[in-house]
Amino acid sequence: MGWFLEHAWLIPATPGAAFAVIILFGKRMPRGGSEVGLASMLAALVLSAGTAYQWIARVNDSHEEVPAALSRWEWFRIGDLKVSIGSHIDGLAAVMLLLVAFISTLVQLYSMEYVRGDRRYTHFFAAITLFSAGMLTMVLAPNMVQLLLGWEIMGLCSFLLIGHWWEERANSEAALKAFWTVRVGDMGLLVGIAMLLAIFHTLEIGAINEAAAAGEFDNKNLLMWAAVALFIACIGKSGQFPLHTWLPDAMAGPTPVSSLLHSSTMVVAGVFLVARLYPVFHVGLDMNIAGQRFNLIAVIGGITVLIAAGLAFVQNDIKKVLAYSTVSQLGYMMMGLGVGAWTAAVFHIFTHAFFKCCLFLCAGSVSHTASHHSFDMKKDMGGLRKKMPVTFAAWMAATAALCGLPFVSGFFSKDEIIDSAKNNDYKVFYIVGIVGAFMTTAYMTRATYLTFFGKARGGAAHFVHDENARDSSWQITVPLVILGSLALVSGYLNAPIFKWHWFETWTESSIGLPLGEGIFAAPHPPEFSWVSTAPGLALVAAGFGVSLLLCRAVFGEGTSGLRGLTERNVVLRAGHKFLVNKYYLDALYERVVVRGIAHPISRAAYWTNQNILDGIVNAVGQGGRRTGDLVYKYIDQGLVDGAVNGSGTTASGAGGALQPVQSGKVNMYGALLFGAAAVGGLVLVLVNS
Amino acid sequence: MLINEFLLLGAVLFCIGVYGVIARKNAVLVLMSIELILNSVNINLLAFDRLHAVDTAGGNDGSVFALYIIAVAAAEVGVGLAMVLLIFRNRKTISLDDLSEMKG
Amino acid sequence: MEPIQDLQWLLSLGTFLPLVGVLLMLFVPKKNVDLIKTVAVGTALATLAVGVVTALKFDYDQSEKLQYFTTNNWIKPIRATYTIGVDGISLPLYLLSMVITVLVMIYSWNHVPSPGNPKAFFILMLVLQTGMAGTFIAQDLILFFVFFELVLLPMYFMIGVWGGANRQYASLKFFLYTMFGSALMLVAFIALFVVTKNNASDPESANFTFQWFNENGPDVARNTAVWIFAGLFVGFAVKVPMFPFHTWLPDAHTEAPTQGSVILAAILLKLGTYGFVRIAIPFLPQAAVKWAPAIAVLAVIGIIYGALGCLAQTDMKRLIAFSSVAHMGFVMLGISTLTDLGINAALFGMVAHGLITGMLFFIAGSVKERYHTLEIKQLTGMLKQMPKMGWIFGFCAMASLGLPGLAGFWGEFPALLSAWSPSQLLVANGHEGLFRILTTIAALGTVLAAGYLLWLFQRTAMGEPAMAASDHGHDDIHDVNNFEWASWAPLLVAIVVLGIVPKLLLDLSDPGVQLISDIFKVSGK
Amino acid sequence: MFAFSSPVIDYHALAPELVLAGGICVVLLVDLFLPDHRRWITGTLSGLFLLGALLPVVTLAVLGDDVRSSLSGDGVTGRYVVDNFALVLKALFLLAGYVVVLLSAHEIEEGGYYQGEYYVLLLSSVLGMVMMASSRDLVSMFVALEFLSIPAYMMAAWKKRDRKSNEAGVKYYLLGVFASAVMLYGMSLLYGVAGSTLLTDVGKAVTLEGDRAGVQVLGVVFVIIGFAFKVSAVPFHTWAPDTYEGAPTPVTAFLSVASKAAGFVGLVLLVFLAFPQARDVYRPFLWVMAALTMTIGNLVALKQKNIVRMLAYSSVSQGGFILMPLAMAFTGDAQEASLRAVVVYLIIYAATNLGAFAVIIAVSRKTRSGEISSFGGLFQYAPGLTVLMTIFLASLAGIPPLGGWYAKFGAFKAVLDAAGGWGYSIAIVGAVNAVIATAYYITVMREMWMKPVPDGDVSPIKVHGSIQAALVICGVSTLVLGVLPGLIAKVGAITDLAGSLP
Repeated sequence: MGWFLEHAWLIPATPGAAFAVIILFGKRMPRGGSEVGLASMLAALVLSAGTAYQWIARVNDSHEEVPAALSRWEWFRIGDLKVSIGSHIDGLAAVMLLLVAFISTLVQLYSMEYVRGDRRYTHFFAAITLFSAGMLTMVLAPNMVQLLLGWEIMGLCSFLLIGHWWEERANSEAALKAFWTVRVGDMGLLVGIAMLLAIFHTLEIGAINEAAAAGEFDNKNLLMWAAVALFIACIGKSGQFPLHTWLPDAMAGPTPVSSLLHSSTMVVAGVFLVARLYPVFHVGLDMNIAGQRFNLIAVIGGITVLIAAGLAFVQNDIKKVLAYSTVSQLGYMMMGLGVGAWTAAVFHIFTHAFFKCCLFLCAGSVSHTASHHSFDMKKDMGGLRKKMPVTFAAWMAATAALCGLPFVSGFFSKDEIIDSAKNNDYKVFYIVGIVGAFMTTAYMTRATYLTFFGKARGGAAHFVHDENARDSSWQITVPLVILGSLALVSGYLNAPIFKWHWFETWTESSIGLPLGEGIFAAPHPPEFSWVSTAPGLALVAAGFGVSLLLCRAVFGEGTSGLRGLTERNVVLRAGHKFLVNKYYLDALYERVVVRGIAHPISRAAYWTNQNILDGIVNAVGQGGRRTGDLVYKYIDQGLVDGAVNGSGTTASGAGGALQPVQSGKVNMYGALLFGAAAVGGLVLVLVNS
Repeated sequence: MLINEFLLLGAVLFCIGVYGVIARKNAVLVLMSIELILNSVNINLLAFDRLHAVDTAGGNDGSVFALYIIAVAAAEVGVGLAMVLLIFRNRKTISLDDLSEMKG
Repeated sequence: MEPIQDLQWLLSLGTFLPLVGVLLMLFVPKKNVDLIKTVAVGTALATLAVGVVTALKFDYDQSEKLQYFTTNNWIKPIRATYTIGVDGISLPLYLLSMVITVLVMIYSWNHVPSPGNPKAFFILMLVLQTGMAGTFIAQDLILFFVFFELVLLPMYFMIGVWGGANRQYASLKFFLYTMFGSALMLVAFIALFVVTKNNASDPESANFTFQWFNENGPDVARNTAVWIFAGLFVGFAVKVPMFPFHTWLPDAHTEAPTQGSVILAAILLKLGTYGFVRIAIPFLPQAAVKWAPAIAVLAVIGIIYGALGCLAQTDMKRLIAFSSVAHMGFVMLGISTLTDLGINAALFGMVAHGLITGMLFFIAGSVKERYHTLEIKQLTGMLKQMPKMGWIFGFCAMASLGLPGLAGFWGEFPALLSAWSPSQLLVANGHEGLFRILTTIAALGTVLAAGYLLWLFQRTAMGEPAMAASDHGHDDIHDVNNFEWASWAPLLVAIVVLGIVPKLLLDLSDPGVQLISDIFKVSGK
Repeated sequence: MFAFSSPVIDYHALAPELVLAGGICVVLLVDLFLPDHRRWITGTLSGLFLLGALLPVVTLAVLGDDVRSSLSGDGVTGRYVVDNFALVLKALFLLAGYVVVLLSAHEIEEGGYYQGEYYVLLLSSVLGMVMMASSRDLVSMFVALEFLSIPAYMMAAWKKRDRKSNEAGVKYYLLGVFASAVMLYGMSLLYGVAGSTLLTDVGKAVTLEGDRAGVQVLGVVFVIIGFAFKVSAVPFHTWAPDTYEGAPTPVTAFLSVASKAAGFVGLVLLVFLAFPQARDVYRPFLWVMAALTMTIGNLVALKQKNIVRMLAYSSVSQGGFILMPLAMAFTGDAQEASLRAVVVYLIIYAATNLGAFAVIIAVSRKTRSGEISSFGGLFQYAPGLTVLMTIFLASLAGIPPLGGWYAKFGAFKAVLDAAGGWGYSIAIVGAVNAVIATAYYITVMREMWMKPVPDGDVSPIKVHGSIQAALVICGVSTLVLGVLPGLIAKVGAITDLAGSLP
């Protein structure tokens, strides 16, 4: 086992250390610590390249199942539960490492230009470096605890980065929203891990997968719940329906953050988790087993594909369009995993990272250079294709990939998923898939049209008419070019059409399930055939055509009856409104859930605390006191003195009641004295004789 | 011997004394009632003394006790009267009801 | 299991050294403030030094054994002995108490709250130190009780004299609540002693040492045990504090001076949980099994309830105070599972909560000192006016909500793990389902924690400074000063280090915890 | 009829009493020849005599445990003995008396009252107590009781021009005499049953069986009442608050500590020697009394504005805690523990309570007021006194590591040793009361530490030497006994009490 495989832990460690350095000394550095961040990411990139290389070599050398390359140290142990920390390298991990390191490097390079002169330049790089570190930590986690560690670190960084400009309340709100939504999902992760521990008595991912695949567990039912719980976490993290609402708001952060967040890190974490623990989900949820009615993962994925795509239509903010497109692409990945297309789904993670990152960076480039930092397509963009050739080219390449035009990367990954859905006879999801493809093409066409075609508006107008205005500087364009070209070619790693299955061979051992045969088996990926892809492609073409026509009609020159249709036609307006309000899910969460908890419920609880609980103690004490007093105390001052006042007042009450006895009159005292004596004597005499 | 009669007498005296202590407002009368009780005690003691002198070999503790009581009672009364005088000097009354400055 | 008996004087020295300092200070004139402070801090440092020696000489390979063990007759007629010793369970808390005292004193150097009188203030802190340290080393019930109560008066005066506006009410409440608990606790102690004595084969050998109860407690008839446990429960639960005995805590915390809050949060609350781990659970195992579900339920109620309470607060300090209820809920949940995982988590949680909440109270104190208010509404934009303070605050908030990689996480997460699969005895009694439901609810608590802490952070630290704060002069709103750095840095470092290397604590406590959890492994007893 | 045979007198055993008796005469005589401004010498003298009387106690203790009958001879032996129990309590009484003398010095001097007589009375009252410790016979107990009471009546009324003081004296006197009359009636009945006044004989006779059971019960009850009055147990406590408030503060201290202790000594002797078989009578009786005493004492104390009066009620409730183990004396195997508990409690309580009064005297010399509010802000101008007062109050409240905790602990241990319903129930009552009690002790602390100075006058208090001495004695013993209760925990072993059932 090679040096890189053994020392894979260095990959997250380097940026981790870099983070510390930036935080502590960043401010004093010439370039505010950004150089450290970039350097560390480069280092990580090199390391992970090495790792990937050695892994591939490892696979090619051996002919049977390839065991994952583990190097672990004991983190801590409690009784017979040992928790390790270290690295667990297999195909999946290697791919992700490479991907994350690569994208992060480019994004950092891009950022050095993009956020130059920002009020918190250093903070930004510190956070984004830690962010990558978190993702890397999670990707090569050998056990659930380390995975959770990385998972949460990302959550923290997303909070910091989305709320980077926290002076505006909106941003900090968005940051909170992101953190909370994800946190809600994390509940599932925590409980899920607890369940896994209860089932398998270990937290090592490898062991869990084996046991699950081999059916070595006693409580199938609990495993099902574990899978559900974990999946909830994935829903939160990967912005699946119904917890997708935080993703668009996450656009509040700087564009590089969005691109990083939405391409390779953070949001794919959920998908990654499912892929990572595939046996658990597969077995727990009985996926691809004959007679299975309800496939939770596929259903959620499918829904997400459609609703997100739908939302993408009505956005004017280019980043929001991309955000929703991300959501719907994540839906594809989930759906792919759900219908058993493990390889395709993971491959889609891989390709999607490139073109989505590219798209975001393009958007950033546009707003940075052309539209005065505005992202509003309708107000400040249009007709930029001439002035920004590089950006435009990159954008087009990425869009093509996203839409899955033949022979670009999206085609090989997304259509694989759709095929598998059909192949593993999930008719519904097949339909969903192709419809999704149609919608994708449609909204991307719209976005492209609004941004690069038509006549320049607002900010863009100035730019276009400015003679010596040029495309963005190299720190921005270089990443664009690289990513754009990768968007085109990366697909050939796994091109069934040419019988190229490198990616598959490298990663399939990570599925953790035997392929094809046996009850807990993952289905084989289907053979490629033009017939099965034809309908999809047809719909893509249709989407392009329709959308183009609509755009020309609605946004283009010349008046057309369609313009402003959504204002006039009731049905359309209703639908439009519904979409603009994101199916009212946000309303539900914010108005009902959050406000609910934050205000009435907690208030009620607090009131209870102050009045009932303290009050009970108090009421016990109040004893003989007049109820009027009680009411007064209850309603008037919340802070009722509990035990203290309570006993105090009883006491005073009782004491007061007793004082008359102390009348000061000798005879009375005498009477009392003798009376007591007589009574006592009498009773005792009667008792004792 | 007729022990019970003696005891009865003692009891009656005791009760009268107690009644006096409780009912009388006049300090001196209260003192006197207390003397009554003491005497009832003495009667008891002497009666028992005789009784035991007859049936047990116990010494004559009773009569000794009685003597002590008489002596001590004298001392008590001395102090008592002194105090009555004291309050009379300060308040020109010996009614106990007026002795209730301190209460509660 | 034979305790290790070398360096017997070490613990006594570490415990009573502060009192020596007190004696010295009595002879320092009130006016000579600097000398007073020097002597006090010097004493605290010396004590800490002793503590460090204790830690260094500690035999980590036998951390389940009592070390530096000493036993002498103390009150012969009632068979109470002066028996002390530390093992892996108590050592961290023992040291923590020393560290916290030192830091608090450094902080107090220029933060003596009104009405001043540093002499009395420092003396009280030293006395507290003795009480706290003593409680953790006592290996005899009566000795434990005495130390346990010793902290009462100083804290009462600390709150009552140096506290906030509503201090008298708060201090009185704190005092009487605790008295109530400890009165019942004392009765329970004696009852336990009497019962074990009467059961024992040779009553003459009965005594109040923990060892005796560890050996003879388990034989107490279940029903009797359950009743005695009730007494212990009330005593400790008030101190923890567990819902519904928590109502003293918010007031006490809110009104106490910063130093008081820190000590209260960091150490005093731990006395209760420590009592559960050290006394209630191992002495009366079968009662513990009966009580565990109830404790767990109350703990989880506490978690949710405390969180909700936090969301309703408008005062920063009071919010932090309420969060303690929630965090101690996790600790108690861990204990109630009667598993090694849970109890370890609880012990870790105690230390972590001590560090983190202690820090939070420090910050609250410094904020109050600068802005003269803790009203959340008026505190916006801290990050702008004092970025360092703001980020430290953010860091602590993150630690407090249980972010992995920071100390708080290791208190909560394993507690949840263990709660899902509680001890075999509990499962045998058919409580598994209950505990699993509770786990889920507790997990919800983590979400709420994120809710109130980050919301607090957003409202106080982010955004533009409110007029109220900014116009009353930036001059006195300075960022973290040196005394604060000196007293905070160790805590911050500890939070990170423990978060990254939980081994440090767990290896220490685990062997001891195994001994406890083993009691509940053998089923059928 | 009987030939008189003079008893053999053991002078060593009688030494303490003799010294005191001598002291009384000396002080009385000296007083005659002293000019007014030298009168204080009488105080010093009586102090010396008290300490002098302590010497033979010590020698007796050192000499060994053998029980010696001070007077022996036909029909006299065993009626007045010296055993460890007696010695411990004699020592306690003498020391308490000494502290009271220290406290009295100025109070009495200033009043311009007759110092000589005052000390004579004090000495004789102490003598009565010392005798009580040795009495093992109804007669001697009665005599001792009157001997300690009668001077106390007069001391209570000492400020002869002060109406309150008179009132205090008269109330105390009338009720006291009434109570002892009732007691005597009971004694006569007991004698009738037993045919002897020797406690142990009574113990053998009082079995609550046979046709005279009713008489026995009545006797037991009435006798107990006599002493219950002395220890101001509810409902026989009514005199206490008024008397304590009215009497000169040092006298109050004396009454609330020494004469109360004497009363308990009487009760102990009765319960352990005279009524061992009458459990069914005294247990419920004392149980109820204990519960009432604790509870009512506490509750009323909460209401008090005057600190002396508050301490009066507090001492009432403290009495309840001492009754608690006594009620359980012959239940379960609490015999040993309960005797211990009582004795230890008396000792610690004496130290603490005297200390508290010492502080009050010291403070009121400046504030001239007995109101609790007059202690406001004491901490600002008299930190020393404040800390001491805090110590004493905390000790009364039973907070470790101050003496009081061990006293309470002993009481609880005794009743729990007794086990069974009686024991557990009273234990719970006690526990609750312990908390209530804290409430009013703490209010005083709060005044001292947290309240502003009422009249803003923060000039320091000059504490006179003798009072300082008293404070030191009490403070030190409170602390030491709290940290090392082992020092006194040995005393009061059941074997110390000669003639008690094994």
